[in-house]
Amino acid sequence: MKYLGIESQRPKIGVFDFTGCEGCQLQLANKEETLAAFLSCIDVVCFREISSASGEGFTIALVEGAISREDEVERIRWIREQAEVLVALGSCACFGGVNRLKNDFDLDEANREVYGDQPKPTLPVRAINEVVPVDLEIPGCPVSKAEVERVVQHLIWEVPFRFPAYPVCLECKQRYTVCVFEMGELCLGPITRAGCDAPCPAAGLGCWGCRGPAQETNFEEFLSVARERGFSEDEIVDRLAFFGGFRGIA
Amino acid sequence: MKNLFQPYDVSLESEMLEPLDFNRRSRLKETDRCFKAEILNVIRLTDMEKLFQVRILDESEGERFSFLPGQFVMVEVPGYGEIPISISSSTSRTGYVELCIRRAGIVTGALHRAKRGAHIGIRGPFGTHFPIETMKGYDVLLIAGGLGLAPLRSSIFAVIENRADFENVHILYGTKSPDQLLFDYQYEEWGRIDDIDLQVIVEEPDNEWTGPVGLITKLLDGIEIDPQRTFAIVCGPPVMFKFVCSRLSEQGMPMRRMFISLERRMHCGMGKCCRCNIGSTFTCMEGPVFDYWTVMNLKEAI
Amino acid sequence: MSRQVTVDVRHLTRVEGHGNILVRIKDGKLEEARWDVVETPRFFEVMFKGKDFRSVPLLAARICGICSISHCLTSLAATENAFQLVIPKTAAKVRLLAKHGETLQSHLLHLFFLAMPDFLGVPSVLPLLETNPKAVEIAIRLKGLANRLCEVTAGRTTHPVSLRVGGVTVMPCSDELLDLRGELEHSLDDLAATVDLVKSFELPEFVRETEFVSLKAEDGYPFFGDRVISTDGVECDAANYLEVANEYVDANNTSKWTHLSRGSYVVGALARFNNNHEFLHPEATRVAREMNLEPVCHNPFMCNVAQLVECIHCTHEAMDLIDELIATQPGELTAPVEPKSGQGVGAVEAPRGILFHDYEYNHEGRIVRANCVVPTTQNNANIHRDLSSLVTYFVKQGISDEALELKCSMLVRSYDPCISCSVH
Amino acid sequence: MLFRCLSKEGFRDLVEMTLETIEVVGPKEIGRDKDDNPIHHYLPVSNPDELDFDYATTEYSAKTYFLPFQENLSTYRFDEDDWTQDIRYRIQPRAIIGLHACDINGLLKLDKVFARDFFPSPYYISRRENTFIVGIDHEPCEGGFCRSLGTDTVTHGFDLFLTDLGDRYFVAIGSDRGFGALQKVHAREITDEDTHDYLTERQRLAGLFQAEVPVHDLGTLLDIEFTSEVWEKWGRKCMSCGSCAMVCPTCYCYGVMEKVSMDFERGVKQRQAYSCNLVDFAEVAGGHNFRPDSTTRLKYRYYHQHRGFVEIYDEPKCVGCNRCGRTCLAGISPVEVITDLQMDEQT
Ligand SMILES: Cc1cc2nc3c(=O)[nH]c(=O)nc-3n(C[C@H](O)[C@H](O)[C@H](O)COP(=O)(O)OP(=O)(O)OC[C@H]3O[C@@H](n4cnc5c(N)ncnc54)[C@H](O)[C@@H]3O)c2cc1C
Ligand code: SF4
Ligand code: SF4
Ligand code: SF4
Repeated sequence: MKYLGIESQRPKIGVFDFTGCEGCQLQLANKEETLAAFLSCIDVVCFREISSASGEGFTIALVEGAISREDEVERIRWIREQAEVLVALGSCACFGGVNRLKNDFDLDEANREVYGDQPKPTLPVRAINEVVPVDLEIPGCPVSKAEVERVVQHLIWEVPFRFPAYPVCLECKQRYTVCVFEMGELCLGPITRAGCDAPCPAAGLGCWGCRGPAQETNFEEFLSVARERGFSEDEIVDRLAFFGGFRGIA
Repeated sequence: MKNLFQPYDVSLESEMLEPLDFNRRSRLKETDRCFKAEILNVIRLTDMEKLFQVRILDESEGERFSFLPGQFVMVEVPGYGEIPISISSSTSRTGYVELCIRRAGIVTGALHRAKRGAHIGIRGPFGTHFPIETMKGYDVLLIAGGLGLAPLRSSIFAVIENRADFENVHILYGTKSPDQLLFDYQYEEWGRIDDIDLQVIVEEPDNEWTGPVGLITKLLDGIEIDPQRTFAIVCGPPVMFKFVCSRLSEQGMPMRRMFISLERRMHCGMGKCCRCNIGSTFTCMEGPVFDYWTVMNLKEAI
Repeated sequence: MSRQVTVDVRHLTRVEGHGNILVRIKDGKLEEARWDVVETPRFFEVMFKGKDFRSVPLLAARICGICSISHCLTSLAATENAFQLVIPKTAAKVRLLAKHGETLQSHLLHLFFLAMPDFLGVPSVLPLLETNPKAVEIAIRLKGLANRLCEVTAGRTTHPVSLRVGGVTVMPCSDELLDLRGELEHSLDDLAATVDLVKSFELPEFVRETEFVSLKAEDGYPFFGDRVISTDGVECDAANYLEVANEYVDANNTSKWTHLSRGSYVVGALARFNNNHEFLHPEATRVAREMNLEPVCHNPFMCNVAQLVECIHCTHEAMDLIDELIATQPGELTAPVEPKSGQGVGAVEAPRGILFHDYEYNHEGRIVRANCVVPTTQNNANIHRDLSSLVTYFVKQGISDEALELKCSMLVRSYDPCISCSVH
Repeated sequence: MLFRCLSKEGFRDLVEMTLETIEVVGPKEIGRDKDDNPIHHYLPVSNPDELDFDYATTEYSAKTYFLPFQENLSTYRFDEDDWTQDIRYRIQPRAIIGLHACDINGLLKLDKVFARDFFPSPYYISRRENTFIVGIDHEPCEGGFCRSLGTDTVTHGFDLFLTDLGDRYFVAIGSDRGFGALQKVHAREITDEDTHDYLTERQRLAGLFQAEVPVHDLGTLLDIEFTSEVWEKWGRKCMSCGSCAMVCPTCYCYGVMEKVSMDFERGVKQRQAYSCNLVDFAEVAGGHNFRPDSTTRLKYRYYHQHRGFVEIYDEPKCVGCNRCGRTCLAGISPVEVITDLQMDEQT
């Protein structure tokens, strides 16, 4: 493609997975209406889940999942060395995701409970950026393919992309969702970064904060809003810890 | 019922309930349509700034396009975005306009990558201008700091090209370091014009720099000002114009004779998006050129 | 014959998760044929502890990104059983519709993206964009429709948002349902084309007798259920799932292994077909016959065909469900929820086979103990055992080394393993 | 202004006839909150029975039918290094039936910005001209302070305006379109009795107002109270979520974004509703933010409503519907903020 007199390149992309559900990778094959165009803009050299081609020389690495075993530490270091741009894909990669809940338990005991007398190697869960430097984080559980597309476009053509600075509430309003607080549900929307188009409140679920905090959060006020409406401390704390995005804030 | 609810087509502008005057009517279609323009030349000024010479492709539109010093256009790179940029060229120059653009983000980045011949869009001109006509017959101080030379340059041309209309003319320009000086190839020309005092100062000189060193206010020390007979245009970052203007007003210059150009975020240029509000004043409509008194009264301006 | 072969596949591609194949033949004798799951363990059963019943289905969904709807539904069933809840009829229908959406999405992903490249001799679906654009278009259309079905019924394709303890929160609007109905009807042509495509695949003629386990059909082809049956004659309540699965830990595997009447058993599309074929939609039965899929089929590669047959079944059943949903007044969508202490087991036929969740709650509605038995966990031992027979069978036929590696990989892929899920 | 009297059946006919030709939008109950209060939205209806005129207020104003949250300003087609711009602002006609006076007043304020100001917006005008508006009188809603702002009544900006007289509607006609529509359903001339009943009803409604906020002089007050503690108090609570601006009938701030299709064959320039309470509202390249904290941002929202707008258009940019107060989770309502400011001035 040529624009403004500049010829653009197809970047070589590698997709890798660590501890997680592989749901974010799956999103890459979703959004069928633009899938063909998406694939024609990039050169997928390495994507174990859908391809046996084991090309090397990727410049952009999309990495899904958290780090929770020694071999994963080595593998992510290797990827970091190869990649010019390392993109953390999804809440597990960005914050540790639900996997982080494991860190609340004693790992030996956990191992005993699941594997009895044949424990398996495991480490406390870490986000990618706790192991190697990350260039870009696309949060979400799962990531929104539309957002991934825009990030990829940004990487190829430097077209505008910014994560919304504002919280989920704005997107709720823009899709005419009745605030779930009105329905007696707890919601992390007022402090969570928008960009997902607020599917959870729209389904009456309330936001669980999978995208982590908005650019600026008024955490104090959020707490008092939640308390005023009768949500217990436990419930609020559980909710904040669910995806691991509010570490250091909550 | 059917004939009651015929779709009403604004672009046909026939049966408007309240007839619009001609001006507005013609604007109706123009406001969001940009003039397609070609980048004729790209001139590298510094590492961060480039000068773009841009020509509106449609000839008759190009001929009708006119502006006043200090006004800006919305420059659009389709697919990338639209940004406000002051016009840097002379108002008497027809055929093309010059835009001096610093690489600051997405759209400016795309412009900096763009090659000669690329097509971009421009809308405008928008905003208020420096009152060059009123300044005729007076002494003129043209002061710029850093990128402030971009919005000031058009006024410099207006003064130079009509030198006889003005009394004493001082052009003062300062930047951080010599490699940030814009339009350095033009100082020679401007300085040679009879009876124009051009002085350039930098804060951090390099080995080759032989000129004065310091803040721009230092240049003011060497200049005799008759406060009652002088107009000043000051362009630059807020700290700079604040210092310069308060210095000048201490010397007795009326605040309404000092003009500055403000910069805010803008998304429309037409007084709609509210992004450029200073307090509740629209920079794009009531500015970007303000006199110093107005600025002092704008809460939140400095 | 003194043939030396080593097949060593680290991190098998085009499957979900990380697994290795290792085959060693020394002096023409099979020394070892292993299927090892090396996925990082995640300890979901531990993470469930202390979680409030409202967050449990959300956590459960995160066990697997491909079958998140099944995990969510199983989790809901377990909780609802523990709380002794009966969900409203409409909610059950919406859930089943979501389930069909997922089955379609998952099976189609497997057939087109994971399995098809092997049969067309390419490393992935990507080159097919140029060489077989028709097939890719069909794949994209069908999968897109399946995803939309999930979105409309569960709020989202991956990690559903509108399924909740007691029922569902959103009734899909009838306009959307009608649209989907039309598109499903339309998609039958694409499915017919897919049948032709799959018919052209050369499925290896390999057979190894084993036991097939699935839920038992009560009033239709089973997706939810309370009873488990097997081709070896086992029949029991799903609540006694521990006696079915008999999980044990293998030293080389982070996934557990299972056995029932024999050393290993199989769950999934083929098992469902073998046990419940008479409940299939007539159109699906016709296609099964056309494709030579006969119960009880012991060729693991025929799982691909069974999946396609199920796609046809689900498409027809989804259309009927939509008709029912549109014809009846929605009424209540959720039953009032009252947390209770107690235990509950949920069993659902996930795309890859029976999925059990078993929770014990305290009176606050927080989990005290959780256990999940996942389809791929149940298949792993069988895959492992299949490998030995497969290698022996093909080596006897004098297969080349590369072809053997491919056959081994294809065998594993035909089970459509969901590995991270099996190492939850 | 012309008036007519329309029977309830006549009104039904009117709605039904309208439905035959164009989309009809009106107040509709979409559910109940946790305390079992009905929640209303302006939504398309398919028959007159779905219109629920017995509503206090809607969660969202009707603004979004004129300034949608997202709107394409222009589209681009890219072709071999060149592009073409395409602008469309034709829309299908629509009727909105059952707007309260405050919402129509809100539209009149938007008219000033988007239809009558120096750069009129063809997108807005197109929507406005293509919308048939039927207003209706109602009892004041709880917390609304429209009377203080003089927006509880409206004299133009609609096609028809109804006042319910029990068995019939007293109809004010605001346009030839409205007149034509009434002719089709045989509305009759008004009688003295109609007028009498109408005036009595108006008087009754006017007597029902409770919330009262002194807003005259607010402009000066705001200037004086520029550094007031009150801003700190409420600003600290603001969660910078922008909900208030989304539901407000008069807030219109926006951002413009461009997006390109995945194959870079098409682009679109989009207007997206924004709010001056959002953190990056006034952030410029290089990261400088002219309004870095929520206190400043909240303050300037009030400045725009009650001072800036007054300077330009001689009236405040607020109709007193209190939608912003109701939607704000932090409980920031204009009544309280303004009262606080007034108290602050007195002490
Ligand atoms: C009246 C006026 C005249 C200007 N004249 C010049 C000039 O002559 N030369 C020059 O180099 N720069 C000028 N600027 C600044 C220039 O507009 C910004 O540098 C430019 O908008 C940055 O855009 P970007 O897309 O590269 O940056 P990004 O940070 O990617 O900006 C994204 C968006 O934010 C908005 N934005 C960001 N920064 C600004 C800003 N400072 N002002 C307004 N909107 C902004 C724009 O809408 C832009 O599209 C002027 C600004 C104003 C208001
Ligand atoms: S539902 Fe949540 S995200 Fe939406 S408006 Fe309410 S608090 Fe904000
Ligand atoms: S609403 Fe919240 S939990 Fe749901 S997708 Fe958005 S950020 Fe994640
Ligand atoms: S009360 Fe609030 S929502 Fe209503 S018009 Fe005024 S500022 Fe807007």
